[in-house]
Amino acid sequence: MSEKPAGNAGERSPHVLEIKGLDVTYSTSRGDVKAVRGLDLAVRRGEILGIAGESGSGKSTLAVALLRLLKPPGQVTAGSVLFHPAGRSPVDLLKVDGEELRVLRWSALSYLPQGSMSSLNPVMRVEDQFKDVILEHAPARKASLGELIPRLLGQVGLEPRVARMFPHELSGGMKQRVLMAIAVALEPDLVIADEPTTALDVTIQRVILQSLADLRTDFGVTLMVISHDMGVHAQLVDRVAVMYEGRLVEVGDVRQVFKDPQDPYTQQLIESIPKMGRRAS
Amino acid sequence: MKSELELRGVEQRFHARGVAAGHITAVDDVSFTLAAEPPQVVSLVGQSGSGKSTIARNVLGLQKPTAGSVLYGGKDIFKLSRSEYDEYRRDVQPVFQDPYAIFNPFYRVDRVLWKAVKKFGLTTSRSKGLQLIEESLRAVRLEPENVLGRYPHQLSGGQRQRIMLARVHMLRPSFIIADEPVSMLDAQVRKHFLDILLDFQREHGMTTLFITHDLSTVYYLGGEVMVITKGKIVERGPVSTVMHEPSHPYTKLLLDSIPQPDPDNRWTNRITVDELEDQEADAKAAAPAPETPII
Amino acid sequence: SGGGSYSDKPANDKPVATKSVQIGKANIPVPRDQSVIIGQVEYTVFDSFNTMIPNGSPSGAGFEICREAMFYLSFATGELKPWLATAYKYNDAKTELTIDFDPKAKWSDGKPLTANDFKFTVMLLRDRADLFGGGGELKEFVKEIVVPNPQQAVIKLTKATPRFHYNFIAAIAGGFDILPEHVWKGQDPTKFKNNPPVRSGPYKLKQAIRNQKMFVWEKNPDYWNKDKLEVGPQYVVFQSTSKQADQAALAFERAEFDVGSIDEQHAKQLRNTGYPNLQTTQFHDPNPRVLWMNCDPARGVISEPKMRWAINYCLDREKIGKSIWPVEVPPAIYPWADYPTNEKWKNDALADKYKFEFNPAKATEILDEICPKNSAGKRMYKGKEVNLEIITPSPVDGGEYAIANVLKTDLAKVGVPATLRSLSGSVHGEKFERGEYDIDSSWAGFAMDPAQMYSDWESDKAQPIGKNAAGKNKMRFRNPEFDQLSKQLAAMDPTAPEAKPLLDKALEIYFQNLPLLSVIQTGYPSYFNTVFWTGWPTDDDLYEVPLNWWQHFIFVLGKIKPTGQKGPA
Amino acid sequence: MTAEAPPAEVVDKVPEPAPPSGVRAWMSRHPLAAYAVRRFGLYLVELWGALTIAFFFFRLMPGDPIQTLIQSLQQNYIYNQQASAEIIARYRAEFGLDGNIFSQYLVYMKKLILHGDLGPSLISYPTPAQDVILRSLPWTIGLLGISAVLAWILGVVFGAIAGWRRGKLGSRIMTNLSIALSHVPFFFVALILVYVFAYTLGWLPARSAYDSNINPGFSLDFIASLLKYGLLPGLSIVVIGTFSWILSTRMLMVPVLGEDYLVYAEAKGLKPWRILTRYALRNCYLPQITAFGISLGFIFNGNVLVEQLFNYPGLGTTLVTAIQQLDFNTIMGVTDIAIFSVLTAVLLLDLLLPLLDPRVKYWK
Amino acid sequence: MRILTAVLRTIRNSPKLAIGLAILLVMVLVAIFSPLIVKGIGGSTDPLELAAYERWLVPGPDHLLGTDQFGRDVLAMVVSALSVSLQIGAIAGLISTVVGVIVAFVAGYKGGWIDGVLSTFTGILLVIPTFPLLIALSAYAKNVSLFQVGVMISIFSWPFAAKTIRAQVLSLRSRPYVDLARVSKARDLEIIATELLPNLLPFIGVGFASSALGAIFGLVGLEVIGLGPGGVIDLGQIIFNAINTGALTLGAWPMFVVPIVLLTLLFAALNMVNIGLEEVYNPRLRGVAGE
Ligand SMILES: Nc1ncnc2c1ncn2[C@@H]1O[C@H](COP(=O)(O)OP(=O)(O)OP(=O)(O)O)[C@@H](O)[C@H]1O
Ligand SMILES: Nc1ncnc2c1ncn2[C@@H]1O[C@H](COP(=O)(O)OP(=O)(O)OP(=O)(O)O)[C@@H](O)[C@H]1O
Ligand SMILES: [Mg+2]
Ligand SMILES: [Mg+2]
Repeated sequence: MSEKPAGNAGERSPHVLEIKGLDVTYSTSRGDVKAVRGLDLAVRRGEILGIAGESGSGKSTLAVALLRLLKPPGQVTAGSVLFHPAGRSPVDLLKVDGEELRVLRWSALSYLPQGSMSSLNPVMRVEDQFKDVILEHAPARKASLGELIPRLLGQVGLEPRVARMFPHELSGGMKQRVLMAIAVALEPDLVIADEPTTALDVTIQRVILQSLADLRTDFGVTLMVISHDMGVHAQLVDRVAVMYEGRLVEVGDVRQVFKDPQDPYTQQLIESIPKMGRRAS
Repeated sequence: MKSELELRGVEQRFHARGVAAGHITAVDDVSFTLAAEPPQVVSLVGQSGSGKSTIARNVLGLQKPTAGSVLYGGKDIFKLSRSEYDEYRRDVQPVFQDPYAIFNPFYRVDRVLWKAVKKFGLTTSRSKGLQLIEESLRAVRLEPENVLGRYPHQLSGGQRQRIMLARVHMLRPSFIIADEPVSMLDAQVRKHFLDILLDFQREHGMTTLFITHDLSTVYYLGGEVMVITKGKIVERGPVSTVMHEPSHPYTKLLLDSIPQPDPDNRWTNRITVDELEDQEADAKAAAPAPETPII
Repeated sequence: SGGGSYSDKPANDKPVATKSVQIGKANIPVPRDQSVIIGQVEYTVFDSFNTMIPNGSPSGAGFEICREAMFYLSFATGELKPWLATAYKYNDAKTELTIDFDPKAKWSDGKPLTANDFKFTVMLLRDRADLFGGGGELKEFVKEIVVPNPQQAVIKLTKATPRFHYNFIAAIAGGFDILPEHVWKGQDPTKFKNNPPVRSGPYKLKQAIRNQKMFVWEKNPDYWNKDKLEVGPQYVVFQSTSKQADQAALAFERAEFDVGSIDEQHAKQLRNTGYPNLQTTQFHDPNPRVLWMNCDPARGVISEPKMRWAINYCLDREKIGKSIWPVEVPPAIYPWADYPTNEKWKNDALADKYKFEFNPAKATEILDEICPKNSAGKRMYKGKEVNLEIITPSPVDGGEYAIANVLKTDLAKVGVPATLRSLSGSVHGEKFERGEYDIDSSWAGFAMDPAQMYSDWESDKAQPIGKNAAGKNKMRFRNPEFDQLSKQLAAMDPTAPEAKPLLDKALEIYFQNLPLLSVIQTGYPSYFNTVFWTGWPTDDDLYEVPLNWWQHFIFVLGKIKPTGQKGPA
Repeated sequence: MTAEAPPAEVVDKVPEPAPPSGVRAWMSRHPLAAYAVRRFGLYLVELWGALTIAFFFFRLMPGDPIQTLIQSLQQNYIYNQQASAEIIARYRAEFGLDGNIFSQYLVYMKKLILHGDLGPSLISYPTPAQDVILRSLPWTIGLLGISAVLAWILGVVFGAIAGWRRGKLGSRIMTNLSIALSHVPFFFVALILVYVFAYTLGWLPARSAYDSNINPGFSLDFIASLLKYGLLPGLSIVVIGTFSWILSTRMLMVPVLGEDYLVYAEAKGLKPWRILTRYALRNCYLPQITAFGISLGFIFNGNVLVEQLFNYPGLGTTLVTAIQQLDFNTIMGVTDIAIFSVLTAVLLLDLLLPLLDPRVKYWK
Repeated sequence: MRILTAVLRTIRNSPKLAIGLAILLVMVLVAIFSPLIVKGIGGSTDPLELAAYERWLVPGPDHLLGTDQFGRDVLAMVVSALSVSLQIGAIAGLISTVVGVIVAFVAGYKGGWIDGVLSTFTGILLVIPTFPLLIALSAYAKNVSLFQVGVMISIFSWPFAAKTIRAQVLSLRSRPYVDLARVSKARDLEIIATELLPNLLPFIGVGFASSALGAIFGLVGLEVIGLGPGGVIDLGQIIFNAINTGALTLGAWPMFVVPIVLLTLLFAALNMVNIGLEEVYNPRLRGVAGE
């Protein structure tokens, strides 16, 4: 694995996240399912890392495990996840708990869920959903909220009036963009996005992908994008990690993975991508 | 003698208070024919809310259109005799969009397959049935022992969708109405699935109405394509023609939005979809309210 | 068996130490030591004292100590006390009744009470059948009333009767209520509330508090008859007791009530645990509990006198009196209460001849004769299966229900199945009046003498099943000989010696036919608390009827003395 | 696809639909007003239906209230005469019991709607039933209303906590306690409370509504006395009521906990209390508001017994007395009032709900 | 057999359900065998007969719970009363659930004006306070049979079941698996029975339990003011007797405590079954099951 620093100078570690030997198991009545097995992965500061892999390969499980949102019967059975937030001492994400974890969340580690109907609180206005997270973690910004929220919305191509709306008044794409804006509101070190575009139309998917790329440019966040769509990876990410049956089979630069896959499974994956004869327009 | 499925001037309106007209037209004067001979794949593409699923429901006889008719073998499917109806049901089968809701959470996933076996009399013996099921599961690259006996929530979306494919594989109808069957699948399974569909066409002579918003899939399948927006079919023709020389601006936009699986061929220009957003938001506003019934 | 009953004395048989009474704070607006507090039923009306419309003057709210009767007949002593009136007299033809009034009598507002008030009241009721208490006998008998002077009224009767004065004697609760003419004249008697009431009694209404369910009566300082009656308590408070027996009993124990508000079981417990201030006085209800037997042939086997005797043999009066009725009471043989005044109607020789006993064997014998069992073991009468329908107006597990329940169980043992239904109000009333029952477990009607009762049982008053009996002969008893006797007795003074043989004859016919079965004398003990007041009537010195909802209670209030106990701060 | 279809074809644009007119147009322009009108119409239909059903229910029952009345009076030894035909006819007319049932119905409804007149009461003749009811209503509202509201608030808050902290010891105790106690009859608790606080400890009075030494009025003494006398009955309702609200709130809460937005809120690192109140509770308390509206009707049910036990001069006691004497006008009146208040409460809630919950679309 | 294992598995998955069912089972067994138990208690005498024994005996070896004001054995009373209460609950629960479910399915599945009429009617019945009506009914017909009381109570309790279930039917009928069943040639009734009904089981269970509880409680309420049906002893009547006779201050606690404890247990058991069912059948809850 390449260890070339990609983040800003002055950070202690070139990596935002170092996952070592992560095992996640779901215990079911029919025995345990190992959804993630012995996974080692380092996320570089400032990069967009794609996680690819077929359905059921454990991508979502990895995401929720990293976010510490894993619910029973899922359980992390082994491994460590070293997280290096900027300006703070590194922590093992799997060990922190309670208040410590809560403080870490969003200001350092945020989450971009699938843009489904249900991630926004249906009874709160969009602006309130911004406010509560900002005030929670950065109360000092209270005064500037009035301009901060429109600015964040503008960043993802939404009008300020969206702030006054309720989630059910928004389309899927708009919701997804609101989620994106919320995700970067506190300029976290790392944003984990689980299938950020899966539920959306192609046209909107493209817009969202553009905005995601913008986020990195504008906020310098590190992004971990989970998707089963190789097209998304090809268009968006710097590096791809390919998962298969809970294992990481290949990590590499996006070009290298697409042009010269090393692992036989990756090769198969690339081959099976439906190709269009040509690009329209 | 195999029959034809024909839509003639189908229009589907839904009541919707809160929009000026009092209703929305989800499907607007749609006509097309699906022929069983020769077997073909016809794709229907369009963005979310354009009326694709509604057409599928019309064709499947789940929803009676407000105007126009769906004809099977020249007869209105809502006026079939008992035996004609049986034949129609046997011949026209769906693969639905949402692999989560397609399973009754109360039952194991096996039931869907067994039900098909029993309802359509595929075989009477239990062991034969099981054999059939396992065969079909393998055909969609599922290990029978991994899925049989499980409850839907214990399977991933992809696994569930593939079970639905296995069902169709088992039934081998003349027409498959596939409503976004691959949107939840990863590329590999998707390709495999599409291959199966093409196989079905070739080997079992099945005609597929393939509904999707994904043009690359359409391209892969080939055959004919219809582009739908706002309930109207705006463009139709052989895939190669439509893809290479799109004439409707909407088709162009669609084509331009596909993420190419080639890192060297990244988008350079930006698109804006504000007008789309508006459209979509309108459609949303018109849709029935979420299930929070007033008591 | 077991460790005895909850209310028993402590087991070690030592005499129980006298408990000290913990005096509670009664919730009343007048000084405790000057008040008698009486626990009573639930009141609903607090502002109407017009007894001629529904629910005016709820019974038991104390109106009885505010108004007075013309004559008081005490069943406790047998004494007839002239009060507002001083004497009554019939002419020889019994077509004229002359009543003299006490010249001292006056209303609580100071106006004199005269024969004119009496006339006013009688005429009002005679002419207004739509008023409660109106019509009826007054309409039947009163031709006119002449008032020769303010102290005398002469009632001219339409036909001869030796019993018309019964109407003006307070014998049991209720009774004739003379209205002050100057207050009522010109009022609409169906609307007028007469609140506060103007009457002649020793107490006046001070306050009626709806939210406390309470009536506070205050001594009338200008009472007209202080010479004969000087009541002790300055205030008498009638209050609804708690629906919870626990709470009610506790209130009594804490002397928050002087009268009532406790049941026998708790009283027994108090007695046995050494409570020093409980005075229990037995007094029997004027109505024994009875079973009305339907004598109409259309009802089948129950119309057979033998069947009624068989039922009589199945009636375990001892057990009912001992274990079913809340207090221990004697069995009843005659259909009237065992008051001293009723002694003269008895005939023990007859009672012995027709001996009432619990004897299922005899019952079986009779039953096998009149309704033998068929092959399936069912008793058949005239081709129909025997099944008796018992009804009662009492609630489930109420006294009369329980009596019927005991009978039902014992009947079942001799092969007579029965259904028992507790029916309320009008449903019971309708069934009962229309004769749609076999046995009705309730109470006998009150009569001053047996002949008065018998006149209701005459054949011509027996309606066919399904037709309303209008209160007469509800058991459809038909006996020509009995009718004859009853008619003769109706015109006769029942106490006259020539009436006795007729009465005995009628009684024998009653015994032979048993149109109603007396079950038990109805014991309603009165409970008095002696913390604040003493001198209550006792079993040994039953100087007056102890029931507080009878008009006679003013005489009790005239006898009791304060103990000097002060109420809690 | 048909063979003759041209290779590519652009379908013409559809003409705009003609602008709608009339009522429908007005309704679509003022959806909220239209909803309110429709909802109010439904309210009227329901009100009429419920009142009608109640009327016929009572009238079609066997038995004759006038006979009943006379019988009950006779049992009290007040009258030693039979009721004359004149009496029966007179009261039959007065109580609206003459004529056939449909004309009775029309008369009843007319009086009810035009004059709010429920006819004379029997338990307190000749006071009209509405006066009898109105006299006891304040007590019931004061005692039962306040206790019910209190129970609701406590129940929803604790229920939310119990759901939220599923699995934690405290919440399990609370949940299991609620499961066990939520259906314990009120009067049981009432009796226990009376036994302990009134009998054994003697701290609180166990009957009546205030000290009769104090004249009712707006004085400090009186209010203190009201509170003192209302504490035990109130408490017995609050205790049990709270438990059942806890249980139902928890039931509503638990599915909400599985919602994505809660996971999202957790990922946001919000304080648990905030997630509980702003995310979880806000999404599940609305049904409880509606449920509360409906439960108001049950104040007339179970809580009747509490008033009974405490001799509280409220509607419940009035109702039971009325029932024991088969006072139809009053019973029907109480029923009518219950119907009216529940329907009105639900109507108001329905009109308010869209304001409280943006998801509730008023035009649905 | 497969059903049995499924049931067993379900029970294993939810201790609440298991405990609730166990309590219910014991109660039902006691109820079923109550005539035998009563007989066993009384020996040669019928312990429920009036004046069978002395009144108000304290609990002792002969009368484990003492006797009541009529000299009946309280234990025997409680046992047979439990059976009566369960019966009334079962009758009313069954009737109102069946009616409620049918109305809900017709309204919810058919929709349109049928739904409108049925829902409005249900809504109307829902707001009529039942207690006055029940009291009035029973005041007139005190001696109606148990079954009639059950019917009476269910007249007013089915709307609750109908309402909740209708809402569920509405949300379920548009589920894709319903569509799938339809294209698999399932008839309406079959869909209702096999696709909708099982998913509604928890709701139906809740509906049944609450109607049953409502009926039992309603009857107790009637008894507490002395208006219960005659001829039978139910738990409420024992409580009524206890209140009416002031058993608490007499010290006759069994008359009071035992029926209340039984009722509470019964309520708790039914509740636990409900919650258990909910947990087992609601996949969402399964996913986050943290207890
Ligand atoms: N709650 C659960 N209980 C049991 N097994 C589970 C659970 N959730 C996930 N799994 C299993 O864990 C494995 C990984 O699932 P995961 O959801 O992480 O896959 P994924 O890569 O996100 O798939 P997809 O692309 O379909 O979302 C799968 O085999 C799945 O069956
Ligand atoms: N039962 C219904 N009642 C009212 N409106 C409906 C109903 N079903 C669909 N619609 C509306 O009809 C329009 C077309 O819906 P449809 O589901 O056919 O779109 P689609 O093309 O399948 O979209 P997607 O790609 O999101 O599945 C939408 O605006 C939708 O809101
Ligand atoms: Mg996933
Ligand atoms: Mg669709």
